Amino acid sequence: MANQKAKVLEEKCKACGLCIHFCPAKCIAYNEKKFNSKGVHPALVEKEKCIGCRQCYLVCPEIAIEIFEE
Amino acid sequence: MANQKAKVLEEKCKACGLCIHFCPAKCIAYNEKKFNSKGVHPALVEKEKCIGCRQCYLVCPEIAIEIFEE
Amino acid sequence: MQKMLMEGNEAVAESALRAGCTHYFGYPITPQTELSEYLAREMPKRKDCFFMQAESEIAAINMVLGASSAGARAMTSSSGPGISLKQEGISYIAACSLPCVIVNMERGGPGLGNIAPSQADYFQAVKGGGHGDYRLIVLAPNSVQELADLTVDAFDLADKYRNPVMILGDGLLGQMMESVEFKKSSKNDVSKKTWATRGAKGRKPNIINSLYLNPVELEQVNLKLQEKYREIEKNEKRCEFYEMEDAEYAIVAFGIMSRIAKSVVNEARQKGIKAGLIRPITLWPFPSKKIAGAAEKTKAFIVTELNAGQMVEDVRLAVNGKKPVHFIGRLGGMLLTPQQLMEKLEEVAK
Amino acid sequence: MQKMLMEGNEAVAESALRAGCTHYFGYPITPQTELSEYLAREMPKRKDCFFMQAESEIAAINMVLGASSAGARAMTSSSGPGISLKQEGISYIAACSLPCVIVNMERGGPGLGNIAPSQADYFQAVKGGGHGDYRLIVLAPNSVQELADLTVDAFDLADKYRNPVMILGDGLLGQMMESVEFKKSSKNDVSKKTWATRGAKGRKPNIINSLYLNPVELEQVNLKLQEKYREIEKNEKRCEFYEMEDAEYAIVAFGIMSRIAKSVVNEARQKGIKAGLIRPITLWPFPSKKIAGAAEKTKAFIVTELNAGQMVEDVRLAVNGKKPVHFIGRLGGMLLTPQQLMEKLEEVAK
Amino acid sequence: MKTLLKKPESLTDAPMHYCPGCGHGIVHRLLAEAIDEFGLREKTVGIAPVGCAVFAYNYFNVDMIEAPHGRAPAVATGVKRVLPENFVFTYQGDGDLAAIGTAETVHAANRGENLTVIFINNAIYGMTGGQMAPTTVLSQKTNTTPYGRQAALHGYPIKICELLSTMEGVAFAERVTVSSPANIIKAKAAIRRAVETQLNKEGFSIVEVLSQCPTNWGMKPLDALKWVEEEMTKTFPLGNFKDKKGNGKKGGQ
Amino acid sequence: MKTLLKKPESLTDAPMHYCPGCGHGIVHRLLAEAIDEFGLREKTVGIAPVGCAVFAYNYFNVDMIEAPHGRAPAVATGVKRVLPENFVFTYQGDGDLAAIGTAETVHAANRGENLTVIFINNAIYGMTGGQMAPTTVLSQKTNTTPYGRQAALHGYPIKICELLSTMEGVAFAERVTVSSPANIIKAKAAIRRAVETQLNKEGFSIVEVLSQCPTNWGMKPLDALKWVEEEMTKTFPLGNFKDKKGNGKKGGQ
Amino acid sequence: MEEKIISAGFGGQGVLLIGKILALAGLSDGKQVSWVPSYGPEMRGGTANCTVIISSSEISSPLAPMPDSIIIMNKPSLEAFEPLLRKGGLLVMNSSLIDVKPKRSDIKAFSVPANDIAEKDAGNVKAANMVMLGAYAALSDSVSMDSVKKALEGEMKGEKQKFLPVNMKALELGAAAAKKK
Amino acid sequence: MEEKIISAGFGGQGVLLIGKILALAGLSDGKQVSWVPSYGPEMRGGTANCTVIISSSEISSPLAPMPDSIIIMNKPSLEAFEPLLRKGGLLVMNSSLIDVKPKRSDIKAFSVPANDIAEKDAGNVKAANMVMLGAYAALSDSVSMDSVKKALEGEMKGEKQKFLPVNMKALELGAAAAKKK
Ligand SMILES: Cc1ncc(C[n+]2csc(CCOP(=O)(O)OP(=O)(O)O)c2C)c(N)n1
Ligand SMILES: Cc1ncc(C[n+]2csc(CCOP(=O)(O)OP(=O)(O)O)c2C)c(N)n1
Ligand code: SF4
Ligand code: SF4
Ligand code: SF4
Ligand code: SF4
Ligand code: SF4
Ligand code: SF4
Ligand SMILES: [Mg+2]
Ligand SMILES: [Mg+2]
Repeated sequence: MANQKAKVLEEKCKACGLCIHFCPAKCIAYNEKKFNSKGVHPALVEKEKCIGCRQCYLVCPEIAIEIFEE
Repeated sequence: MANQKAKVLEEKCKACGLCIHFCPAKCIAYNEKKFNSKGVHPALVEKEKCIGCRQCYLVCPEIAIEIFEE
Repeated sequence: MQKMLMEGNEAVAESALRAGCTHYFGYPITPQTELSEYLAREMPKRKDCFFMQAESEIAAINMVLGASSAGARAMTSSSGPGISLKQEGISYIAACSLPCVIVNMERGGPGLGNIAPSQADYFQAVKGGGHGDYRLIVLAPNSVQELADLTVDAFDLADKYRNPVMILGDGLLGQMMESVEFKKSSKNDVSKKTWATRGAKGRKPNIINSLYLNPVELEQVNLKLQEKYREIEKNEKRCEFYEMEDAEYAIVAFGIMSRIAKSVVNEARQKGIKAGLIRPITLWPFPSKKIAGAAEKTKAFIVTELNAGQMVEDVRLAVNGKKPVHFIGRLGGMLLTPQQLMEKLEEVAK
Repeated sequence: MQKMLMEGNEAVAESALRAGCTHYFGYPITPQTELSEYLAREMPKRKDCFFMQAESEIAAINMVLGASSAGARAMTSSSGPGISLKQEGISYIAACSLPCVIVNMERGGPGLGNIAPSQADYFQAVKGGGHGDYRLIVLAPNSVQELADLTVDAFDLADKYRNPVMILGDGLLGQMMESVEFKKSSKNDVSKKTWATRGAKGRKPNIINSLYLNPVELEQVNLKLQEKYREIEKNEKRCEFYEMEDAEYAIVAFGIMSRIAKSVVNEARQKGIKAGLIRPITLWPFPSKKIAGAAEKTKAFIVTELNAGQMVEDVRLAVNGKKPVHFIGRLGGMLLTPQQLMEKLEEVAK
Repeated sequence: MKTLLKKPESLTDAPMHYCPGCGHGIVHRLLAEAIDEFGLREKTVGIAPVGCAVFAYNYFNVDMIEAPHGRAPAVATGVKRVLPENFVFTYQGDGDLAAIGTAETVHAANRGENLTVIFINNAIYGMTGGQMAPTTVLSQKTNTTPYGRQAALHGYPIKICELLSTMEGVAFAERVTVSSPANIIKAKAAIRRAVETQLNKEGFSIVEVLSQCPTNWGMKPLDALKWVEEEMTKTFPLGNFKDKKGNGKKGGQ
Repeated sequence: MKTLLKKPESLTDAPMHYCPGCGHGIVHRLLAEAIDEFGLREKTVGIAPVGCAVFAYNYFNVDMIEAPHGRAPAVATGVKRVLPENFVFTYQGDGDLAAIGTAETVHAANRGENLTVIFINNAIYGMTGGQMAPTTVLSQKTNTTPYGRQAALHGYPIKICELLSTMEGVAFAERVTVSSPANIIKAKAAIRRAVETQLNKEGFSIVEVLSQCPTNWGMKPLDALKWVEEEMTKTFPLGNFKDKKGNGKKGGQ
Repeated sequence: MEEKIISAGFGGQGVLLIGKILALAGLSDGKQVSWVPSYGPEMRGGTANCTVIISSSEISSPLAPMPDSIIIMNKPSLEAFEPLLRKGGLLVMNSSLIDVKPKRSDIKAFSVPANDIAEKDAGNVKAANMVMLGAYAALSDSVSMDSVKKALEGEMKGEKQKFLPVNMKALELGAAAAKKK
Repeated sequence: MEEKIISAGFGGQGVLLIGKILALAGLSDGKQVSWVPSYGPEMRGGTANCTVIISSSEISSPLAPMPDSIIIMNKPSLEAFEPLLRKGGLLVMNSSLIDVKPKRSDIKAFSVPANDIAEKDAGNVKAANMVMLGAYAALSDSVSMDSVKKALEGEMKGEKQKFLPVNMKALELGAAAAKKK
């Protein structure tokens, strides 16, 4: 799954932090530089570290995460 | 219980026949000679045969039976 | 078609089948139980028909909501306490613009009351016993034949306007037998129900809903409902005039009371009192204009109902002070006798 | 007593406690939930007080029936859909001549609607949403202070007439904060409730009942109720007249709408239009005579409500054609603005 | 001449309107006897249902309330929370308790309301003239199941004792019949135990009585008794389902 | 670049109104995925409750009906009896299903209505702002149990899977959570099995999801997940309670 | 022509059936008919009655506050309905269960021991209602006996057919008893 | 004197509390006050606003279709309420979350980077509402700052007391920011 990666649909993110907590690769964090239109700092995947394990997709209540193949 | 006997309050009886059926001494029957104001032949205890066992009291849905001591 | 002797409740049931009603949901209550018992016997014999005794009146009206959403012609029936329990569901059905037919064979109230005939649910039916601004089309037949005929109309009106229709009868009407001929029939045209939730195949999903958190939207929904109501008021008012041509005194009565009133009109005419009868057949929309028209010619109105005075308010609103409007009623399941009505008429005519 | 800033819902709750209400049964619904939450906090602190979140509105109203039968001052509250569900129970309570207080903080309807303020349950409250001929005493406060005051009156009236009393507010009134002073209080006098079912000690059993299978009996029960209603109509009508002395145009409004109407009256007076406000405080009994009296002096009436036109019927019945009665309303949780009402007034005054 | 057994004091003299052979009268007597025996007549509040027993308020010589159909447990809750020291019972039919009143029954039981419920299971709606009850047994014919109750269309007969005894708030649940003198004696014992449960503040107690409705079953009274014993008990096994005091054995056999 | 996993087709693009970290969104996705996987989107009719999930009709990309509070099973019954070949589900909260809707739930289950019920047990009334639910656990504080839920006053938390699985009409009942990726996978399997149960016309199927309500529990999302796992599951053990197909093991551990 | 009949007795005595058969007979005679029941509170053992109107023109009110004929099966019903009967009206009463005489003298009263006839002569006490109906039909012009018989046949079909002979016999015995007087 | 204020923003930003404290302050100033909330559909994240009226005489309508002042915490609220503000009225807006300028020129507009001030200077971004309130109180005559402080103290009692210092500081920082301009 090395070429599979997660990405966050920023506008959908509500910054609940679940993906961050469950990411085994510790490669998600809030994007402190940005407020989305919901007024929160959305989650951001550090693509390089991502192992495509889909844990974040599974837990995201907003379906704000997609898994794609490079 | 030989001196205990059952008696039917005729006006209350609806002639359902339960007491007749359950009387072990076979000493209750309808009084064919009489209609009560409900328009039925009420049950009648043949006092002599009655052994005062209270089965009829137990089953009578109208509480139309009393047990008394002579 | 041969004339049959039939009970009112059963005539409604038979007519519902002839109107293409395939789904009935109800909960037993006197004096309308025969309606469901008839359908319990007949529906299982027919393809696609489904009879269900629900666990409660509330479940029944909500099953109707579901079946109607799915495109069926659906019906429920009850009386007094049961109709009260359905009020939330009725408000929802009206808000969702769903068609359905609800039968209320009124009994004596309030509370558990009794099972004798009454007309004390007029307000509930006509002004809306549930919450919010909505209207039922309310039909008030006065014979077994008319029960049969109006039942077919009820299903057609419901579908035409996507609105719940109530047949407001009473215990006497429901349980009396008269001869009846089933002349009318109708059928459900599911293909026209493009709004029905039957699976979003090849189209966008349909949503049946009454929640509009934004007041601007909810007001629009309400305004559309009000527009529909104006339309119904324009098209669907029904009213019978009997001996009204030269009437000086108009008796206004609906349902079973109109039968008694008619006999009094006949008797009064024999006595030389020029009485007539106005019989609203649709209680909502109420035939206000026809009554207002009659107010120009008559001297007075006598409204008679089996309640403490309910339709009389609508008559007063129609007459609007032009002529005196008198009332005579009986309560709690008592019937007004022709004598009592005659006395009232004579008193007014004096 | 110090003035406090308090929400309407909480003011009702606090006042209920001060009126000796010991038993509350309710089911959450916006916009009245704060009322129960207040009591959920306060009641457990007090001896003999009992708060229960029931499993449903139906259970709640029937628990009220039970608690009231047992002699307590009991209360429930809800809104829209929940009040519709209570209609059977309300009809029973009225039929059994039991006292109790029911609060309806109206929301937008019909159906699920929304949680915005509305007055579209007027008919339901006043004409009887349940089955049969019964009446609730319906109080319509227009400020947090009056909510507090009328809550105490509600309990007293309920006991005095052994009749359910409804406080008809709306979401805005329930959720707004204003300053309030708790001046009134009252208490339950169980010893006077000789009809209560508290165990037949040294007396014949008491029976709380609404079943009278014999129509002759049920009619008697109904006639007694009607007699009581006449009595209430005689004694308990309440109405506020504002600037009506020389008014040419009377705005009629209740509850929150009367606040908006008052500001329009003030504005109109500044513009030279002689407007006044008639505010029914009791919606039933309706202050018909006072309105009829006003009809002698004014040129026209403008009824304004947050619904499609409900109280306007009672105003028309009172005015009885003597003067024109106009209506302006908003639907679905929208508020009528002072501007809109002003325009209507100017149009009528033209 | 001394009368040893007669109408208990907790019943009035009013003639009962029940049909000949109906079980309601027997159960009325048993409950009234229990109330007498515990000396509770003057502190009892009873709740009558809507159903054939609607007139129970005329027959029990205690304070009575006639509740809306199915709502007796809610009404009783209201009473009991005002008068926790009184003895409060409801008397309900199967339509009342297990159809329209399901929510009120389940939640009163779940709250462990300290009430005693006498539940008359006659597998039919008696008062309205013989429609299907939630307890109508499979293939039983009623006016609304004229071709017999079928599981797929009408669901299964609801077993109230089994259902409720899973709930923690329920302290006592037993199913009995009044189909013979011997069973009547057992029924009486269960009713006594239910009363006691309330007096001990143990929680919700219910006695389910399989009771004959000769009229709507279209049977003679004796045939109806036989049907209770031979047919009904197959679906509704007799026995104690719960007794928090510990002396309850598993019901069913 | 190929997208492998994204919003299932049976969900719309509408942004969801749920609070950050709320379980509703996860369960929506799982159900929508199952509908997609079985190819049911165009023959599905869903029933939304009154509760936080009231707007489900905006999120599921299928025909939807918004039912009155608690009445979804009755509405669904109406739909299903008209359209027996369609896939019909209800999606309900604990107040909706286990308080006001108790009678409709119990009777739809008892009839074995061939429906699938997704039951969100979050131990609270979410939408109305945090009042006690029938599933609120003992000593849990809510706005209407500010001093904690007490059995004697407020009754016991109702265990819906345990209660319903006693009924013959129920074909499938399982309790799951969405508190971790592993549990979410299990939840998905249960939902798939419930859908299958309906497709096989086996009867009533229910999946009870213990779901977090961070807002009304007054917790951060992660603390809420922890509370589900550490506290809620004590009262509501996870597991399968019934599977008529026979591969169901007793729930609880 | 318009005939208003009330049939009254205990619930279970079959007074509603008397009325229904009258209505059916009227219908087959080509008349307008209406039938209105009234039940007492009890499922069994209470009182019950029905009002039948048979008319050659439209029936306005289906009620009969002042009936032309009354068919009375028990004592409480006699007390209830005798006062209502119109002057000159017909009373047919079941003397097996009524041990008093009618009070009024301005009516045509006729007694038939219906229970006795049914039990002893027809063979089933339950057919007492048909004895009463037979007597009424013989005494009144409102319906033809043929139509009554046809209506009875129509009612006793299928499962009930086995009761037809007894009921037919009862009908005839009632008519015969009426003609005797 | 009558001042009508609308405070608006996301749910969760504490806009209702701004209003409540204003009302309490008005009350302790001996004024008549009213406070009317309006919630959006969401429990969190939706929009919310409230209307406060502070008046020296009886308040007729508690609504403010044309407010004297608006306190605006986010962009959607600016769009919703700017057009309603009366000519010459006061707009206080949170420039941390609003990246546009007011459109109208016939009003007194004042920007305060409330989130930034709260987060960086007061120590908690959640106190942004008190920054806004402080600014408003400094700019308007409708309430005295003393009363606002007293009201805030009254609100933050018991469990909430721990938040008082941060909020008090935010209030003062807001006032200071307002006075700077
Ligand atoms: C709300 C409401 N629905 C329906 C009825 C009609 N109703 C009266 S009794 C009854 C059923 C009685 O059956 P059950 O509870 O089994 O008692 P039983 O007569 O068999 O003893 C019904 C449905 C009613 N009175 N109120
Ligand atoms: C008849 C009726 N009663 C009450 C309400 C108010 N209400 C809306 S949602 C809700 C409870 C929701 O709780 P739950 O079902 O647990 O769903 P959640 O929000 O927790 O997902 C209530 C009581 C209503 N809309 N209708
Ligand atoms: S796919 Fe796995 S590794 Fe990549 S961001 Fe998601 S949880 Fe982390
Ligand atoms: S789980 Fe979803 S909503 Fe939550 S922080 Fe991650 S991407 Fe955002
Ligand atoms: S007491 Fe016993 S023996 Fe005597 S009559 Fe009764 S049942 Fe028969
Ligand atoms: S059991 Fe009672 S009612 Fe039945 S026949 Fe015997 S005495 Fe009469
Ligand atoms: S109908 Fe049945 S339950 Fe009712 S009284 Fe008669 S026998 Fe008893
Ligand atoms: S209130 Fe609770 S259940 Fe509702 S959306 Fe928010 S977190 Fe979810
Ligand atoms: Mg029953
Ligand atoms: Mg919940």
